[in-house]
Amino acid sequence: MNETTLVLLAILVPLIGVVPIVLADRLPNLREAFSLITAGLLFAVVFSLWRLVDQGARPEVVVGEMLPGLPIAFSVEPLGMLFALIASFLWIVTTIYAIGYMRGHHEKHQTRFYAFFAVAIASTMGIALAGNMLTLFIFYEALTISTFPLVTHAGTEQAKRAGRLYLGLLLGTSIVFQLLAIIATWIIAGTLTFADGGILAGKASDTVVAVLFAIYVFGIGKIAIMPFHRWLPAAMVAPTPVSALLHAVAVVKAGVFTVVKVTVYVFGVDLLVGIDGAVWLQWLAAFTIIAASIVALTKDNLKARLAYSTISQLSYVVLATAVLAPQSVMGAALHIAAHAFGKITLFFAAGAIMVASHKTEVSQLAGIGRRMPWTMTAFAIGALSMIGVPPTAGFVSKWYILQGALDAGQIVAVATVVISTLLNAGYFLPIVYAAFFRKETADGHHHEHGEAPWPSVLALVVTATGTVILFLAPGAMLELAGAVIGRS
Amino acid sequence: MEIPGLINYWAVVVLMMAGLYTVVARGNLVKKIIGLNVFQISVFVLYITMGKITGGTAPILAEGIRTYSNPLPHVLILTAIVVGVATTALGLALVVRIQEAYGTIEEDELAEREAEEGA
Amino acid sequence: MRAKPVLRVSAKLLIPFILLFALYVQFHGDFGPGGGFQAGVIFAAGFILYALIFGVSNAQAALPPASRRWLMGGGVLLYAGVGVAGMLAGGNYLDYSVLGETPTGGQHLGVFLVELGVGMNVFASVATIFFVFAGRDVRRGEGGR
Amino acid sequence: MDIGLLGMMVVSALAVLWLRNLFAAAMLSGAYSLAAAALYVVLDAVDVAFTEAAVGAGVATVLMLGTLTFTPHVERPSNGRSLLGLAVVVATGALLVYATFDMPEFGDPDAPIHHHVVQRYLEDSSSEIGLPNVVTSVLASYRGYDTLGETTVIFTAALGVLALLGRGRNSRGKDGK
Amino acid sequence: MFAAAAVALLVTMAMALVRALLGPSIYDRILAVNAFGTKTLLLIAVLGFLAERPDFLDIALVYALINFIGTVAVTKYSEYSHLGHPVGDDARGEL
Amino acid sequence: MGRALSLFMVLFGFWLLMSGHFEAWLVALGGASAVLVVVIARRLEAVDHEGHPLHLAWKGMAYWLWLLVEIVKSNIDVARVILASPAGVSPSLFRVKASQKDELGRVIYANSITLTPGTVTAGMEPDGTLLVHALTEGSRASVESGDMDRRVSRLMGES
Amino acid sequence: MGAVLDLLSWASILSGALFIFIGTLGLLRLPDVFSRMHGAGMTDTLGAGLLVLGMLLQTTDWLVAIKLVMIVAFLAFTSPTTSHALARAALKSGLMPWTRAGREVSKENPPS
Amino acid sequence: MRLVEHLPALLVVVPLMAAPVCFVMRRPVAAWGISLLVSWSCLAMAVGLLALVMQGGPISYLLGGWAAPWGIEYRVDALDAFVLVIVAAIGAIVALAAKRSVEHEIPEERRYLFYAMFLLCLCGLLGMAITGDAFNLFVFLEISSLSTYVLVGLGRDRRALTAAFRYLVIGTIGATFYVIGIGLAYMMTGTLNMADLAVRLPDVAHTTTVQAALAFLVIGIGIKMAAFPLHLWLPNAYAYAPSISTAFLAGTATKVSVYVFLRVVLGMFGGTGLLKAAAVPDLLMVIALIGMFVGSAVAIWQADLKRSFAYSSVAQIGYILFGVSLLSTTGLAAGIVHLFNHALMKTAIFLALTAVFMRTGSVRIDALAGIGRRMPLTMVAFLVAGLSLIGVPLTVGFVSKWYLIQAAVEAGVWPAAVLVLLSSLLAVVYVWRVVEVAWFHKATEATMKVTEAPLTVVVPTWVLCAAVVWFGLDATGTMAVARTAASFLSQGIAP
Ligand code: NA
Ligand code: NA
Repeated sequence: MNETTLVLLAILVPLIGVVPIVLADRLPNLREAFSLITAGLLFAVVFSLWRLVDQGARPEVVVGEMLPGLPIAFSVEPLGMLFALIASFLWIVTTIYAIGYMRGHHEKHQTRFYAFFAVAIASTMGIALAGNMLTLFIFYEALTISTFPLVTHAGTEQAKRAGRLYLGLLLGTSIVFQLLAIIATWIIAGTLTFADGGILAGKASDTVVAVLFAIYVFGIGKIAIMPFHRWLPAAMVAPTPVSALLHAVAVVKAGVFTVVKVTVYVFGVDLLVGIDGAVWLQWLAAFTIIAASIVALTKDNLKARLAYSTISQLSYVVLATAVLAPQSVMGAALHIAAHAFGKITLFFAAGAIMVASHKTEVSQLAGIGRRMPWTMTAFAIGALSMIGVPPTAGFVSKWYILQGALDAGQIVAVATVVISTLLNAGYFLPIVYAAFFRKETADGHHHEHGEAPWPSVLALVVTATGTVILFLAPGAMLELAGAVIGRS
Repeated sequence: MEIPGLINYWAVVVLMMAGLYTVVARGNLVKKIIGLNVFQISVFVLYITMGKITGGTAPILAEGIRTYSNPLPHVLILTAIVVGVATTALGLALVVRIQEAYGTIEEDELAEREAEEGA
Repeated sequence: MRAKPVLRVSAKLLIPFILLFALYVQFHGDFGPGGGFQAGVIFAAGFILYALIFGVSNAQAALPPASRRWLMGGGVLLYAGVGVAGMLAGGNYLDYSVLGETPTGGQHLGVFLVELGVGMNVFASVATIFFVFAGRDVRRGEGGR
Repeated sequence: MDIGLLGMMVVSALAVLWLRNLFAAAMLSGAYSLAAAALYVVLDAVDVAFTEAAVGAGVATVLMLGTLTFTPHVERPSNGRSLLGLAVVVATGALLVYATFDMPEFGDPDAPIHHHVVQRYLEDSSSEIGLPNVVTSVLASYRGYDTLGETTVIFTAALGVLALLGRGRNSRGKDGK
Repeated sequence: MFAAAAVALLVTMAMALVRALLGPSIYDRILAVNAFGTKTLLLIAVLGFLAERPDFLDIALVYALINFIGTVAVTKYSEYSHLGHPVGDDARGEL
Repeated sequence: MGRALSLFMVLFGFWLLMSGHFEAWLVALGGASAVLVVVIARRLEAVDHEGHPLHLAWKGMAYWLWLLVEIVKSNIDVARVILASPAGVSPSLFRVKASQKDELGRVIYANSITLTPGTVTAGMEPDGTLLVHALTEGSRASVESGDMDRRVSRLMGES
Repeated sequence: MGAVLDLLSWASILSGALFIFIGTLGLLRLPDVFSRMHGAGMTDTLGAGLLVLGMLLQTTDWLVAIKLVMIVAFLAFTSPTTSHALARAALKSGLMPWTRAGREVSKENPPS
Repeated sequence: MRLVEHLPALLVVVPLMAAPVCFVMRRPVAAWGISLLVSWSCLAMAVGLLALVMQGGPISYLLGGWAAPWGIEYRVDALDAFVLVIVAAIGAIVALAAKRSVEHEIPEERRYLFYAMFLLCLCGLLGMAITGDAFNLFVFLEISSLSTYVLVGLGRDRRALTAAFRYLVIGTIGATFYVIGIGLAYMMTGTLNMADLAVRLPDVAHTTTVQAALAFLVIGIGIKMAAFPLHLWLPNAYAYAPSISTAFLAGTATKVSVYVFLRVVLGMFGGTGLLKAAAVPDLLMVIALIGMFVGSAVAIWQADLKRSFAYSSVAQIGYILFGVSLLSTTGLAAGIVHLFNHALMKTAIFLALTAVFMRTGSVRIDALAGIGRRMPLTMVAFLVAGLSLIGVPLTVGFVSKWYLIQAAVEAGVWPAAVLVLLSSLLAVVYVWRVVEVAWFHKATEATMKVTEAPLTVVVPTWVLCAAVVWFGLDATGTMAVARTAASFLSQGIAP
């Protein structure tokens, strides 16, 4: 199969997968089998593509002209490849997890869930492989809309409100800021095609570039940077597999991915360095990291705490990007992967706890480690990765970020990483401690339970293992991330 | 400009303003139609006035006549008159239906009744 | 048909003259003021007078709806059809010059026909409008429909 | 002459607008139609006058009365409002007055309107169409397409009145359609 | 001379208009407008002579023939509050 | 049929008089128009002894002449009244019997009364009683004298 | 001959205008709608008649002459009909004629 | 006779002649058949004309064979042809859907009249879009207006009557203003031919008469196109008209009026330099921006969805006018392409609402509770069109927005660009509240038994949705036409 076909397949496979999923509406087993098969196929496609990219191929596909001079096009570069690999792999895991979770929870409208999940993955692939900013934007919006039914899956008043916030903030920022920035870029640069070293260099004044960069950043609501972060905690109302999708597989990752992509391939690191165009962003990211961590400390609801943790972790990526040092940009790319595996593990665990014990609050978790040892061990691994402790992937990415910040002499960034690490430890370690070392409290409504359904446990074991593997054997990941900054 | 010419245009202005004001300010629907009529007639006068040539006669060709007034505005206004009659007929048909449906043709009473039904 | 005598007699006397005058206006629009529209209105006025004095139902009986419909639609079709004829004869739409042996002959024919179309349509339209208004029952109350 | 007629036209129009008795207003509207017809004659627009005569005498009053059959014929006094309306009207009037500043003089044979398109109608229509009445030539031939549209307008109005007021074929009565 | 006649007609038209404005009864107005119509008709005829274009007589003729339709309609309306009687089979409403 | 033919002749004549164009085409149109109008008039039931009083043609002339004189006289009378003392009139409403048996005759009588200024027929009852409004005593007297009534009856061939 | 015709014509037009004027004056000055009708009637009959006669004498075009005659003829038909309809409608509406005595005359019992 | 040569005339004359045929036949089904046939042939002719014009440049057709400016000329350039295609396409689609909806909403004995009116309206709109004569435009404007009043007044709700009446009064004022404006321009130039006027007006542009003419024309056309604040007639008219009328009018009537604005105000007065001297563009921009916000904001608060989307139309006219107000080729192209795009999506929305009304008997928002699962085809179509209204990529709405913003940024009016984008967020609100009710609210007793609308309504809706996506995916064709039209227009505008 040639590379063009593979690129197109990466987007089409999940889309085509929707058809049998919907057709098998009345046959849950078949439907879920189709979901798994599609996920597996997609991973196979993306993996094959990676093999080609690994050999130095840089496939480019132009699908057609949408607006005069503005084609819908794909081009595969290392960062996108990394993102696509993570997302497609985690889809398999998430699907396995979802099968257990959705059945265990007796959720309604499961067909709709699997169908839109597949569309969301397709959109994610589009973002990862987009060859120009227009294409990226299209899939960015498609992701927002296809995840809306997932976020509002419960159909409750709360879900509706979350949906409003979700749509309002994500569509709002992208329509008002991102689109404006893209069109301005088009006018200034005359092209939107991603290019090494950016497309804006020498085309506009420093001020315009700085302002444009800011508009981009605020236009990418999916990074949940303050003050546009509220949608993420609100979306916790969705089923756990959806949270996994939002926090780990696709949505927020698409956000930070876009930031890195814009920074590297639209502006070019050198251009931004030259004008100190990202210093303010460091401050904003730093503020978000610290503030979100502090909020996380105050949350008793486990998923809410995880959500604020995500807000904080995403800003790591933004911060790392804003440092504009090669090492830290590489760190940013690595952190996308690391956080994906770590956070998905945490969410799987939280969901498993909910399915098995119906517990949602941190304060209810004392002693649960003995009833659900697999789950809580995985949780512990995920938490360590969030904090950045070996032997987890989080250590690797934080290492590169710190190194880059130190190289660049960015004291703010360094301090932020250090302080936030302490805060991370502050809100994760007590949970792990209580789960394993404290006695169950007699709050009256606990009941006998063991682990969650096996598919869920399997999934979180896989992702927890992944987190460790990425530490132990980071070769491929480092290679791709290194290629982003031109080091291979 | 001579006074006689001005007077025609003044009349146009007066008719136009009076007609328009009736349409805007009077609440009775029949009155509005009448106002609309007067408003349209002001335009007829405007056109016909501009077609007149001093010393000219009706544009029906005949021996021994040199100057004819401009026939084109006449043609246009013939059409406009027809349009005016058509509009009036339709407007009045609506008025009749409104009277039957609401029992009134006064604008404020209609508004009250519609407000009762909710926007 | 026993309307009040004075108006009845006057109407019977006048209506034929009104109608004929309308036709005169129809066919002499080329030479003097008047034409299809005016003729149609005057012709309809004759019927309106009749309806006012002898009642709408009698007037409608004399001028049944079907004939009005045909006159209305036929008038428009005649006018538009003359245009099409011009096309078929090799000219542009509504080019009358090609309708006759000489251009002016064609023009004469064309003008005659389109004025006739206007007259037919206007007569039937005005009469219809009047009949609809005058033939409506007053007793339809509020909220009627 | 035209001034007197215009004056009467304006006066009767104002009276029509002023009168609260719609029946009386319908009657007086006959007067301004008459004055208008005479004015058109004075201004050499005989075809227009003819039309105004036929419409004003034969149709307009009758139509208005036909409506008043169904509606109250006294207008309810409205609470004197609509300053906005007054402002709009005054602005419109002012605009039209402004328009008159640079208008050609009344009756001026050198006005642009008399020197472009119309010349062909007056000079060549007798050879091109062959009818004495130039209005008819323009109406039915040079601008015959307008007149087709005009016919369609009347047709549309009649259909509209039928659609809105006509009795159904199946409802009682012989007609209405 | 025609001009004088025209002016005289104009003056009498104005007088008739005054009566139409004053009323007081609806019938005064009908009468006045009808009289106004007759004068207009004559004025138009005179104008034809004034302009030496006899075409205008056709317009006067229209008025002579159909001006009274309006009056008939008005009287009918004032008597029956309806223009169409008899609509059905009843014999009411004839003039 | 005879009446229809006669009406046709009258209308055709009317056309020719008004038209002033004697090209075959227009004359033919005139003929066709007159036929059409006759057909319609018959549908309207207007072609009867009232609508087309052919039988009165000759006697009518004389009557018209007489009426013309009456009109002139009464005009002068009324003019005098208006100029002298408009407030000095003494209007009255009174009944008078029309002696004609045919309604057409009564209509002619009624209209004749109205045509002469100073008197207006304001009503006609089925038995032929006319309700007349007179401006002055004199105009009332002229009606009550019955002169006009007799002449109309003679015109109608009823006396 | 021409001069005589001219003179006659002018006289006719003048007197026609005069009658029209007087009739209209009556329309303005007479006390009620019934009496005003008589004034209006003057315009329609002798006023119009004389005026048209004057014009008739001025024209050499027989077409014009015929149309003038027709105008008068049609006026003579429509005018009494109009007046009659008007008077009847006014009476029916309950409007009572003004009388010298100042008393209201009932329609049911008019002085005879 | 070569048919192709006569396309301009036939396009208008065919519906004109079909209307009396419908009327004479008096058979509702036959009338519908004729309407369908005629509207589709009009579409074919319009597309043919567009193809001809794009290949060979502007076409001139002399009616009656009389040379312009003495006779009436049909002049078709890219802009005309584009608008003709829009009108004909919407007419064709709506005719397809009309049968069932008309059966549902119009009493049987009036149906044939409804179709005759529809054809007349189509004829009037096409005539307006094709004519090159300023006065002839008025005639066809009136044909379309009168038939529109009837199409509105036939609504079941008695408020349709008052809405139609109000529309009639305001519309007539607008048309009369137009006639005054044309009259004043004619007075100073002696011609009524638009091209001739464009040539002659610059010489007399300094006169107060011509300046007043411009003002009258702008106001008159502004009324007809429901530009804020002259839009007051529109919401009720759209809300209470029969559903199918609304679908047709929303896609065509105001569009053609905008076309008239372009043709008359820009086309005729562009060369006079008066536009900029009189600050017409600035004024227009302010009005457009306010209209966008007010229209969208009011739309949010409407319980009646037809009314809500009627206000949305006011806002959308604002978008179009915003593009126009920039007077640049990009701006004009954006406005012109949005004419097309908005016609597609708004008609789709109103057709979906037509389907809803057929099944629930109401288009109040609470009547749609839980309907998403009961009428999935209809409501998904609604959603697609709604997303386009928001301006989501892969829909035509995105294309419009893209070029509007591009034009604004090119012109350096950044704040305006931001305002345009912000106002489209309001669309998110008024579209999404419907989505929420349809999919999140529990079905009421009334909506419990509701089933999907008949295919004859659903399919046309989906055809439009397909177009919304198709021309959203590949806008090169529509943009090429819009640019051709825009550059032609902007060439004539004096600096
Ligand atoms: Na004519
Ligand atoms: Na008398």
